[in-house]
Amino acid sequence: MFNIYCPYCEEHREEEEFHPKGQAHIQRPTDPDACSDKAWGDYLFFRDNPRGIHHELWVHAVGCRKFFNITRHTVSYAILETYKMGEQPTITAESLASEEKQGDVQVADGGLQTVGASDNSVSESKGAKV
Amino acid sequence: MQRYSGFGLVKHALSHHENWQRQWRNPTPKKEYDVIIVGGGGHGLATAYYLAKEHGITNVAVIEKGWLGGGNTARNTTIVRSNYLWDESAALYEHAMKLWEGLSQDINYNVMFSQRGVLNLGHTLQDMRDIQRRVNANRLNGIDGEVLDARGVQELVPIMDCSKRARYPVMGASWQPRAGVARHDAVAWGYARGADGHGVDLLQQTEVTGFKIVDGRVVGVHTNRGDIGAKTVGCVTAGNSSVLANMAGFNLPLESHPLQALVSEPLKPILDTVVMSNHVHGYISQSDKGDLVIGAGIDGYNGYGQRGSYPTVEHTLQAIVEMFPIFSRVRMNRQWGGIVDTCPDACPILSKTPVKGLYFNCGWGTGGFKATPGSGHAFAWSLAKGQMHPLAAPFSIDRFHSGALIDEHGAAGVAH
Amino acid sequence: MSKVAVFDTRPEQAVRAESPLAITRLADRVASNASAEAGVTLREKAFLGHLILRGGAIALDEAVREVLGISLPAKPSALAHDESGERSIQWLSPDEWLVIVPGGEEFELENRLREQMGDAHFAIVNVGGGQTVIELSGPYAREVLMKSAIYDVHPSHFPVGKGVTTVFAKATAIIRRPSEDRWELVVRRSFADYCGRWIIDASEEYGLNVLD
Amino acid sequence: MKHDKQPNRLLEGGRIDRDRPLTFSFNGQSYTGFAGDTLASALLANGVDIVNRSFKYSRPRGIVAAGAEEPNAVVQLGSSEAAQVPNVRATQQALYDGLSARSTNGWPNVQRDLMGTIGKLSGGFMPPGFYYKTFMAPASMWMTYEKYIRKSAGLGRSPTESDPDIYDHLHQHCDVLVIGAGPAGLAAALSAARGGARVILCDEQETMGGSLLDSREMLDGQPAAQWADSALDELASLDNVTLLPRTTANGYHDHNFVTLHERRTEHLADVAPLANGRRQVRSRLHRVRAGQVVLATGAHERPLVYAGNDVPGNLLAGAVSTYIRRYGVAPGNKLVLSTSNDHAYRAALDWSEAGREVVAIVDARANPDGELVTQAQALGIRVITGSAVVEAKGANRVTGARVAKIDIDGFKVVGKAEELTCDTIASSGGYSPVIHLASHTGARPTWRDDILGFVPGKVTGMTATGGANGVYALAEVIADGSQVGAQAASASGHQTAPIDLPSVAAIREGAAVALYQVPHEKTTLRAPKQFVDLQNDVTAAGIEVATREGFESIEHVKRYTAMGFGTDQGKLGNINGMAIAARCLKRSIPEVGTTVFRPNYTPVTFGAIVGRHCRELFDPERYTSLHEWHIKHGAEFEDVGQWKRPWYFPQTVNGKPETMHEAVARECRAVREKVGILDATTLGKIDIQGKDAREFLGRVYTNKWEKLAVGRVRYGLMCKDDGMLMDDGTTSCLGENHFLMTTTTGGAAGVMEWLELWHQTEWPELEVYFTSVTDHWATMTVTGPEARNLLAEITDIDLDRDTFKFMDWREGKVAGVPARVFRISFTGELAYEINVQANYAMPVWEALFEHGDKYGLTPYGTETMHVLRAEKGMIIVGQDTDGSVTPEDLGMHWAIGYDKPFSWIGKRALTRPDTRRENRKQLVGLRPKDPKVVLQEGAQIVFDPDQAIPMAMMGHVTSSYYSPILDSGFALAVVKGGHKRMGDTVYLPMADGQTHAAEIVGPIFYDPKGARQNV
Repeated sequence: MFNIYCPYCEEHREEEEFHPKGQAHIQRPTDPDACSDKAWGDYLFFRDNPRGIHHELWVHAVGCRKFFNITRHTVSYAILETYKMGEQPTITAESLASEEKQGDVQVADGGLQTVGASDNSVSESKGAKV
Repeated sequence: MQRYSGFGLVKHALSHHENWQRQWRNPTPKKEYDVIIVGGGGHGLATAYYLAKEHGITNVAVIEKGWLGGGNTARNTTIVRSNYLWDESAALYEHAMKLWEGLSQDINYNVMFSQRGVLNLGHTLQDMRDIQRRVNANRLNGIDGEVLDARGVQELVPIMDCSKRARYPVMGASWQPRAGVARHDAVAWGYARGADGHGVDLLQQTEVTGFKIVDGRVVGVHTNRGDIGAKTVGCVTAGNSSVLANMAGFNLPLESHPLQALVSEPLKPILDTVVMSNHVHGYISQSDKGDLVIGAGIDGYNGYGQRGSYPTVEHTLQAIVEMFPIFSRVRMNRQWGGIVDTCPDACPILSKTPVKGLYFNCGWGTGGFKATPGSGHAFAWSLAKGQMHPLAAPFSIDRFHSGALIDEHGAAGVAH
Repeated sequence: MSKVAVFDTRPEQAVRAESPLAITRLADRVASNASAEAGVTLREKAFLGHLILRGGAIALDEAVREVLGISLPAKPSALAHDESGERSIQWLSPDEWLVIVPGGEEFELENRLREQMGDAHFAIVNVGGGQTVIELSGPYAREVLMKSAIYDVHPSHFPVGKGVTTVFAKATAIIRRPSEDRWELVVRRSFADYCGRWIIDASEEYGLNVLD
Repeated sequence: MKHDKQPNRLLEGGRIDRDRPLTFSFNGQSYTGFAGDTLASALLANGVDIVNRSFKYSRPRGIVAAGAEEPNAVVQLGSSEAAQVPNVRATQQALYDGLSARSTNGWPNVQRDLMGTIGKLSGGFMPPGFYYKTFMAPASMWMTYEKYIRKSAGLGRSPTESDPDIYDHLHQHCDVLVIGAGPAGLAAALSAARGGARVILCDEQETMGGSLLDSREMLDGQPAAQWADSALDELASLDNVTLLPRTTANGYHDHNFVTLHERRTEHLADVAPLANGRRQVRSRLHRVRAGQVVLATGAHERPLVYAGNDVPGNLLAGAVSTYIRRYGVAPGNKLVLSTSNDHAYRAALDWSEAGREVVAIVDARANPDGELVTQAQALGIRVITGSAVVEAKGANRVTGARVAKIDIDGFKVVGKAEELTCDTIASSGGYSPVIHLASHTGARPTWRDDILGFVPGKVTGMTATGGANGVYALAEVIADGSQVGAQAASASGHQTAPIDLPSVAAIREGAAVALYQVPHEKTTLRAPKQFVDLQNDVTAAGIEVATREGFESIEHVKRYTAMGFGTDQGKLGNINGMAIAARCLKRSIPEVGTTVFRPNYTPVTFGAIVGRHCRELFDPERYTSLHEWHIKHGAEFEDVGQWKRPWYFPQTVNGKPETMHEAVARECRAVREKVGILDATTLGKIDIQGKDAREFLGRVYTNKWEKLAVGRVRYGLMCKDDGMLMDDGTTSCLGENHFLMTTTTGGAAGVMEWLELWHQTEWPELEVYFTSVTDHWATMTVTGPEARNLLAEITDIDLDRDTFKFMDWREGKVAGVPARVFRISFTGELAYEINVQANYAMPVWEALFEHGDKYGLTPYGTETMHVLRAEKGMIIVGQDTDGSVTPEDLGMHWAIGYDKPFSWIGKRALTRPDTRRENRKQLVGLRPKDPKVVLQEGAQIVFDPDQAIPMAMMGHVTSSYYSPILDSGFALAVVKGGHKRMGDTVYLPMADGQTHAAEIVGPIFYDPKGARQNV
C-alpha cells in the first residue's frame, strides 16, 4: 500500500486517503466543437499506459480534497515525485531513460512466481551445477 | 501425439512412467511463419490451436517472453459464465461456453470444466432490476439462466447468510446453471499440447522487442532471439498490450490495472457453486483441491507489478465474511495479483489496427479466462480470413471514436 | 437582495434540538460497562457553531484576527484556539478552514467576517447542522484512535494544536488534539451514529464512560 | 491412565513448567503435557508418531519440524462447533488445558486408514497431473468423478456456525520495524532503540529469543538464552519500543507497509476468554507503516530427500535439538543423523547428552573436520563419511536406515548399503534464509553458492540481517544485527548506538557440501518414493516426470506437481525441488529460477483481516435526522447507497399489516388527493458561492443558467464529456453569486468531486467555491392538494400562488424554525420542500403532523415517490438511465442549451456518429394492453413476438408500477427509435411463457399539462 506525500498537506499520508484519477495532464480541447470525432475519441478514451514512468492525477479525497500529480513507476510502484496542479514534472521517462531501464527495476511476479534464465540472479551466481 | 486415457495411465504406471512424451517441443525459431501469435497465454495458445485445427494454418509460432500460461491464465479465479447483458458480449461469451462444454474431449486434456452454476447476487432494488434485465436478455438470446428470490438462493447455498440481519440483505440472484469453473493451467497446457501436435512452434523465453513494419504492413517481429518474419501477427498479450501497441506506433484505449485474488487453506467440500456479489463486492468458489478461491475488484491505479494494495484484499474478505460468517475462522493462505487490461466500456478489443496485418486481441479486463476458447476461435478465424469474425466485429477499436461502446460495467462490476 | 444569501438557521425562541448522536443513545448502550476506572471517556460537544471559510489566506487572516482575535493558521493541519479555548480555527486545505465557536455565535461571526472580507473572493458556509464534535479522553483514548484511524496519532507525530482530516473506520472524520489529554473528532451527522457505535465497540476492552 | 506418563519426556531440561501439567486430547485420546509445550512437543512427548495422513497417497505422517515450516502436523482444533479452527500447525500451537485436536485426514482413523491401502495400491497410477490425462470419458461423467476428487481433497473443515470471537486492527507507525527476535533481531532492536527510534519488535513464537532459546553456545560466559532474557528486559523497559510476541509478520507490501498478526488468545483457549470481565479480541492485526524494516527472520533447515523420508521418525536435525533443549522431549531412542554440514552435528550431541543412543552420524562429506565433528567423535559417536541415508525403513515409524557411500556429482550410490537399526532419522541438507517477506515486495532473491541458498533481493528501506541474510555464526549474527539496527535508526533520523557485543566462543565449522536429493540404488523413477513436498505428496520422481514431459520452467514444474502450493508454501521443499529439476534439466539452480513467495508467510484467519468491519459495522448506515421517527412509525427501509431511506410505511389495517402494494396505493392516493410528506434529506446539497458560480453552472449543466433570477429554482442535467447523463437535480439561485445545487442521493459525493475536478484541473481561473451541505439541511417534501393549507398553518411565509410561484423559493419560519422553502415538485402535485438546519428537523416534522391530521397528512417512502414521479414521466438517473443514455435519448431537448457560448461538458459528444443514430434507445411510456398487467422492470422488448430465439431486442422496461390513480399498470422504457414509434405495439416475452403487449405512448401518464403542480 502506497505512502503518498500530499504536496498541499505537506506530509506523507496513507493511500486510503487518496483516489487515483487516471493519467495526468489530460487537457480538454479548448474548442471541442472544432474537434474531429477521432480527436474527441482520443481525448475521451485513449491514454498512455506505460510500463515504467507514469504521470498520474490523484485526489486527496479524505484530506484536503485537492487534486495533484504523482510521477510513479508502474512496475516497482516507487513514487518519484508528487507535484501540484498546474506544475510540470521534473522527473520523466526521458530524464530517467539512462538509469531507469525496466530490467533494473525489481518486478513482483505475483503468485508463486519464477524468474526465468534472463533474471539478474543468474549473473550474480556462479551457476553451480547440481 | 500420445493420446491420454485411463488405460494409458495404467500402461505408463507399469513402466514406471518412464515413457511419457513431451507435451510440447522446445523448437528453435524458423526464419518466417505464416502467422505469429505474440503471447503464450490461454487466448494466444487457443488462437494458434484453432488456426491449425480449423483453418489448416500450421506454419505458426506462439512467442512467449516467459513460460506458457504464465500471465493472467495462471492467476485468474477461473470462473466461466456467459450471462452478459448486451447482445454483442453475450454472443461472444456464449460461443465460448459452447466450446468449453466439449473442450476436454476436443483437446484430449481434462480442463476440469465444472458446470456447478454461478449465482450473481442482488442486494438492492436496482440490483434486482438489473438482474431481471440481464436474465431476460440472456433468455431471449438463448442463454440459460433464471432469477431466484432470497429463499431460492438460500436453498442453493445453505451456508450463506441470507437473513435480514445482513447489512445488505440478499434480495435474490441470477443463476446460470451451465456456468462454473475450470482448471486454468490445464487450459493453457491443453491448448499448447494441441497446437504443438498440429506443428505449431511454441517459443518460450522469447521476448518481442519490436515489429518489422514496411509501408504500413507488418512483416515480422524483432525478438531477443533474433528477427522472425511473418505475414500476419496477432497480439494477445493482455496487460502488456499497450506496450506492444506503442512498439507498433499507436495507442490503445486501455489501462493496465492490478487485479488481486486470494485462496484460503484447503478445506473439505463446503461450497458447491460460484457466488458473486457486485454490491457487497466479492466472489467466491471452492476449487477441487479444497481452497476457497476469492476475488473482487481491480486497484484503481495503473500497475504492472502483479501486486495491488492491501485494503483491496481487506474489503474483499469483509464482503466474504459478511456473506459467509462461518468462514471467519478460515485462514487466507496466499494472495497474488495479475495485470488486467481494462477498456472504458469493460468490453474487449478484437480488432485490426492502423498497421496492416497486425491484429490485437486485448482489453478483456477481468473477464478474459471465461472467454478463452471463444476468443481464440473467433480470433483465429479473423487472422485466417483477414477480416474480423462476425462475433468479433463489434469489438473494433473504432467504437471509441464513433461512440458505439458496449457498456458491460454492470456485468463486470466485480472482477471475475 | 445581496449577492450572497446569509441566513440565520437558529430559531429565536427555544425549540427542541436533536444532536446527530441523539439516536445512538450512547449512555444506554454503555451503561453496562461504564465505570469509574473506565479507560476511555466520551463526550459529545453538540450544537456548536461550525463555519467553513474559503478564500485566500492573507485576506482571511486579517479578517479572522480582527473578528476572532485568532490569527489564521497558515501551516497545514494547524489548529488554533482563542485564550478561552472555546473558539478554534483549523486548516483544512490551502484555501479552506474550519471555525468552531460556541453555539449561537456563528451567524454574527459570519456577518462580521463578510464585512471584513468586502469584495474579496471568498466563501463562508454554515455547516453547524451537518456535523458534531465527539471528545475522547482517558488513558486509552489514543489506543481507540489507533484502532480506528489510519493516521499516526503518536504524540511525536500528533502534537497539541494539530488537526487532520482522515479515514476513521469507514467514515471521514477530522481528528484534533486541542490539549494534552483530550482528542476531538468532527464527524458528519449522517455518519455520527456509525462512528458512535464503532467507538463503543473499539473501547469495549478498556471500558467506556459517556458524559453528557 | 497410561497416557499420563510421557515416554519421550526427559527428566530435566527444556523451558517447560513441569509443575503445571495440562491435559489435552488428540483424536479422542486424552494426554498430558506441560505449560510451555506446543501441541507438537506434547504429542512427541507422549510418543504419538502418526499425526496425519497425506492427502494424495494417504501415507502415515509424523512431526518433522518445530516451527512454521512444519508440513505434516496440520490439525483440526476446537472443542465446540463454533470454535472449530481448520489447519492449525501443531508446532505453532501453544498447549493449553483442555485443548482438543484431531487429524485432518484419515478414515476411519489415522492409525488404520483405508484410503492408505488404496493409496498404496493406486499410488503408481497417480503421477503428476494424472487428472489432466483421464476422467475425460464419457464427458457426462466428469461431474461425478469430480465429486469424488473433491471428497478426497482438502485438509480441515470449516466451522458451520458463526464465529463467537471478535478481532481488530491497530494502525501502527514506527521508525524501525524489526521482524524476528532471535540474536540478530534482538541486537538490531536494542541498537535502534538506544538511538531513540520508535521500534516495533515482533516474533512469531510464544517466547522471544529465537535460536538463542535452544542454542548450545555461551554468551559472555552464560547460556545464550540468558543473554536473550536480559536483552528483552531492557527493550521492555524502553517506552519507544513495542514488543509483540506471538506476532507473525505475514505480508510485506509497498512502501514498507507490513501486516503483523498477533495471536492474543489462541494460546489460552479456542474461544477468547474474558479479560477482567470484558470481551477481548481473539487476535489482532497490526497494520504497520515503517520507516525502516529489519528482516531478522533467520533460516529454515533443509531436509535431505531420500527414499522413505516421510515415514514418521524422520525429522529435521534442528528440530531434534529444539525438542530436546527447549521442550525436554527426545522424540525417539536410537538416532541416525544424515547431514551435509557441521551445524547439524548439534542434534547428535544434544541427543547423546539427553542420554539416548546415537547410532551413527552419516556425513556426505569425504573428510569433515570441524570442531563439532571432533566433539562427536570424542563422545565415541560413529561418524560414517562420504555417505548418506539412502532409504528409511519402516511403515508407521522408522525401524532402520539404509546407509551407503554416494557419489554426489555422479548422482549414484557406490558400494553396498549397510542397514542400521534406529527409530529416528534426523537429516540436514543445509539452510535456506527465510526470504519470504522480502519476496512479497517483488524483490528477486539472489543465489549465493557460498551459503548454498537464496538471500533477499534489494528492497528500499529494508535490510536483512543474520540467518535471513546467510550469516550463521552467532558472533557475526549479533554484530551484524547491532550494526543494521544502528543504521536503520540513523536512516530514520536518530543517533546510531550500536550495542557492546557479547563475547562468544566461536566454533570453527567446516565447509558444507551441496546435497539435496540423495541418490538411490534404483533410478529415481523406480526407487521407493523420495518426498520433496510432504504436504502435497510431491516426489522426486514426480518432478523428473514433469521435466520429461516438457515442463522446464520451475514454475511449470511447481504447478504441474503442485509443489509448494500447500499451507507451508514449500518452506522445506522448494529449494530441494528446484535442485532436482535443475539436475534433470542439467542447469544450475538460479538458471532454473528463483521462488518469489506471496503473502501470507503463514496463513491468517479471515476474521483477523476483517477486524471490526463485520456484522453491524460492516458498512456505515447513514441516517437522516428524522430516522428515529421513521422507525417508530414502522417504516420499511430501502438501502440507497449507504443511506437507510423509508421505503414505505405499512399500517396495520384491521389487525393485519399492509402489504407493500396496499401501503403504496394508500400513500399514492394520499398525495394525489390530500397531502403527503417525504423525508428528502438524503438528496445531495452543494453550496456554491463566487462571482463565477453562474458561469460554472453553465459549463457543467446541459441547460442555461445566465438568466436564473434570485429566488428562482431550475432543474438541470449533468453529463460526462462522453455525452451520457451522469446526474440531475434542481439548483436554486440564493443570491447573484450564490446557488444551492441538489443532486441525486447516490450521486452526491461523485458530483461534489466532479465539480472540484473541473474547477481545480481545467478552470482554476473561475472564482467559485463548493461546499457540501447535504448533512447540514434536513429536507421535508410536503406535497398534495392540501400542501398549501397545511403549511400555511405553521409558516410566516406568504404562500400566495402568485407571489410564491412554482419553481420559486422563499425563506421564513416553519414551526418557529428558520427555513428555506422550495416550491418544486417531484410528484406533479403542489409541493413545498422545506429545508431546516438538521438539528431542528424533528420538531418541525412533528409540528407538521400536529397540524396535518385534519388534512390527512400521510408519510410516504421512496416506492410511492417512484410511482408518482413515473406517472409524471420524470426519470431517475441510474434506473431509467444506465450510462449509455443522452439527454436527447430522454427527449429532454428543452433542457439542452445548444447555443450556449461555452461548449458545456457533454455537448461535443452528442454529435458523434453513434449519438446521431436514428435508432438509439429513447425514453418512452408503455401502456400495457391489459391494464391489470404491471410489466416487469427489466423486461426486454421485441417488435415481433413470433420470431425465433435469438430474438431482436429493441429495448427494455426501466420503471413499471401499478397506478392507483389510473387504476392500471404503466411503465417507462427505452425503445430503439422510440420517439418516432408513438402508438406502436411492442411485446414483452416473459420467463413464464406469457407475452405481454403494450402500446408506446408519451412518458407522461398523469396531468400532462402540469396544471396540478401550478395551482
